Amino acid sequence: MATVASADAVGGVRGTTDVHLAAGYFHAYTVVGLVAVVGVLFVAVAFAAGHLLRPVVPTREKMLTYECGVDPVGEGWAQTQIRYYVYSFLYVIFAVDAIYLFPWATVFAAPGFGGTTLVEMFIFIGFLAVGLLYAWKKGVLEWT
Amino acid sequence: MTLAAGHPGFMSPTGVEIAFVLVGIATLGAALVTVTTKQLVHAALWLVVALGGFAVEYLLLTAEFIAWVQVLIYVGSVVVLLLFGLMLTKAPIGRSPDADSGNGWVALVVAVAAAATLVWVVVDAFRSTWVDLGGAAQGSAKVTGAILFRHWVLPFEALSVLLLAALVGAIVLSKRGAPARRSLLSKSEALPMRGVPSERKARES
Amino acid sequence: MSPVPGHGLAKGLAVTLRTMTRRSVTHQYPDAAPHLPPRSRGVIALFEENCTVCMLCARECPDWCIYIDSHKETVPPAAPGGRERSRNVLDRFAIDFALCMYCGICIEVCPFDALFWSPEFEYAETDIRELTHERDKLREWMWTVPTPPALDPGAEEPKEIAAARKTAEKLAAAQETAAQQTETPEGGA
Amino acid sequence: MNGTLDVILRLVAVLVVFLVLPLVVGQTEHKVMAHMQGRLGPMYAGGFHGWAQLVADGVKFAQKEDVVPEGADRRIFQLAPVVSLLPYLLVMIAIPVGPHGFVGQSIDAGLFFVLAVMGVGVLGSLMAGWASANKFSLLGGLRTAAQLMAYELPMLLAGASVAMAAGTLSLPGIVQAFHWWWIPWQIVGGVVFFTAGLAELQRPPFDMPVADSEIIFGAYTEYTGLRFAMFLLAEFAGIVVLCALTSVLFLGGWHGPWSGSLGWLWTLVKTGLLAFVVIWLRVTYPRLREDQLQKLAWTVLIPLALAQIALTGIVKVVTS
Repeated sequence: MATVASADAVGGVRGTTDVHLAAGYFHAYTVVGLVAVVGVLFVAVAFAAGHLLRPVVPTREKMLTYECGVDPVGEGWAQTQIRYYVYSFLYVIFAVDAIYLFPWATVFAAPGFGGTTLVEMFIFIGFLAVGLLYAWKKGVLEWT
Repeated sequence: MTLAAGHPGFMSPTGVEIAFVLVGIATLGAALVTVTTKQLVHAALWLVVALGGFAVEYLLLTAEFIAWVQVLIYVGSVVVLLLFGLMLTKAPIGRSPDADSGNGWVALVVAVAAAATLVWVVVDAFRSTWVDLGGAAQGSAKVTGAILFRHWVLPFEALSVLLLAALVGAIVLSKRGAPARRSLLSKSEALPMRGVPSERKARES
Repeated sequence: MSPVPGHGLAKGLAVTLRTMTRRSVTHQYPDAAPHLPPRSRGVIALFEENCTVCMLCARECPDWCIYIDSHKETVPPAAPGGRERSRNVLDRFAIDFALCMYCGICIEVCPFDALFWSPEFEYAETDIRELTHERDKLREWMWTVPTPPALDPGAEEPKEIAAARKTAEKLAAAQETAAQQTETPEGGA
Repeated sequence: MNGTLDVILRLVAVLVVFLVLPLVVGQTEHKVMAHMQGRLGPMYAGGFHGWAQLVADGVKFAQKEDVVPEGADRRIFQLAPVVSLLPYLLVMIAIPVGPHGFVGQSIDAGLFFVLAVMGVGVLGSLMAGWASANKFSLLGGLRTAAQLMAYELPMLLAGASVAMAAGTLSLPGIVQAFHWWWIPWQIVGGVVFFTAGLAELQRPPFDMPVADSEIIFGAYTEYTGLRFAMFLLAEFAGIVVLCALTSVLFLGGWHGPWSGSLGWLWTLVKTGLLAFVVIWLRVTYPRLREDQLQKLAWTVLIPLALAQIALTGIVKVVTS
């Protein structure tokens, strides 16, 4: 089902822009992959060289958790604001929203889309903006 | 993707296909470690590996846009959310023996059943569909956008309503017991870091 | 509140940018000697010839960082047939600058002008024990003590000079009157 | 064979840029910050105005002992700096420097690729914060995560606005489509993008995750030697990437007089100016409070970014 749809959608777009061939696509991402490999190699070489250069003299005091110079109190654990958690919910929801902007951004000004697509996206964003307003009014976005 | 007029053979060992299989095995391994490790945060980090493996698989299927969505949403925010939750609720360093609920076998059965169903559905739906690696890249943002805004506008709009509902739900759930906290906060200046004990006191009073 | 929102932010940026265009005030210390103000407190110097081992400095020191050892000596009588005098002789005078807090009380209380401020400040050591300066080292610092700064014009003259002047004047006046007295009887005769 | 050589050349170039430009920015920060505070900054290393200070620092870092605290989760602790460093290297390949394909590698979904990969770096700070078994590190890690969550979104939205204006996600494509009037048109988006980027890099005034006067050095408290140096390198590489991206997206990248032959210089100059602004802001403003930071993101930057998207969409549809 989706395959048929994609085939003719591509036909619609193909006329307006250049076609990116899969060969070029794979070449591009091979280079990206190679950069990652180079990065890992660089780090590995750096650590190997560091291993030759640096001293290794572990003492108990050195391995102690650092707490401003005094001996650590309690365990390596601190309780903190649960409040942060609301923001992370908000972010996940809005991020899902935001990614739809990108495919839309590439096509909405193309012939055959235009104003209608713009309105569609505005409705979409409008709903989310209502959500943001709701969060604002509920005082989620402020701590004080 | 094109309909398989000339069947490319089930396993023509081109580089992309070999890479696809290898990454798939690695991803499966990472996923298995994710569910079997006894260390909570390690599980979350293995999940990053598994999700990253998925992203690479999408890339190999020329679904460029979906691949980066995978990285942005799953690795960049869902896993961060997970880690965040783990850190807030005391995830110890080392094994947590009480993390096992003892329902391992039931979970295994459910997982296998779900996987079998999914695999069957996908195989059934795309039995004769092949990604054409020789032609145009099919998964770019432009193609995705064209399909989305030409054929799937209504689900797209419905999605916004769903997201709104999720947002409101999250806020309502997280605001439980908030009035007491707010009254305390209005009295004293909010410090950048307030320990939980003071809040607990506020809730009791 | 500022009239324009963001006014304060812009002002802050202007301040830092202006400071950047100005000459910095840093002195390149080890390369360029610092300009020390008069009466800088660097190290404490001992003019041991003046010390009488009265122990006032050691006793007044809040940190107890002055160590003095001495013994008594008998001095033969100045005039034949006179009484023998006993005198304190300094064996050790040390200041532990690891303890010293540079309050300067020792210098203030010394009744015989045996302790002085020197502006010398470069005496850091890698071993803390080296910071205890013994007598000969303290004596060496004496060479770095500057002459005291001139008094302000119109200032009251120092007490000792005033006292010395008064004695000198008195002496002069006495001599004069004595001279007159010797003169007058001659003239009358 | 020619193609292989070309690829190798590009890889080497990216690695060199990745290692040199952050050092230049770091040295500039030393000197600019010093002079803005009426000081001189480093003067000895290398002879002339301490130009080799960061090289000397690097030599020093390499000789330091690599201490892993007793309570730490050893492997994750050691892996964390790498996770936070590599995304920036990966991103650098997609940033166009000059016209006619002067780019590490043109990627069709470049903008989206860059934003997605940059978001991964935060995992490094989270891992470091958790694995150090240190209260302050944990707090720093949590703050890092909260900050990323607050500021990734305005960045995405502002980036989407530029993509709308250009009608493509490819970074070279966006620069190609640039006209001078985009600057006033996209200025709000640009400011939002740059501010959010600063927050994501944990640069002052948004440096609560490493606030040394509150939580020592946040997630990096326990790190020594080479691993600590990697976190620092990640920060400065982040500045380079952010400034280069901002200049490519909002300031026209290589556009300028004689852009045909001097395009790469324009990109560098714009990036350098923005890096100067990053340092300038650091010297000028005090650190925000954690709640002020969240409030700024959600109640100022996101609404502004949404307004920018609406403006871009309307202008684009009207003019096309």
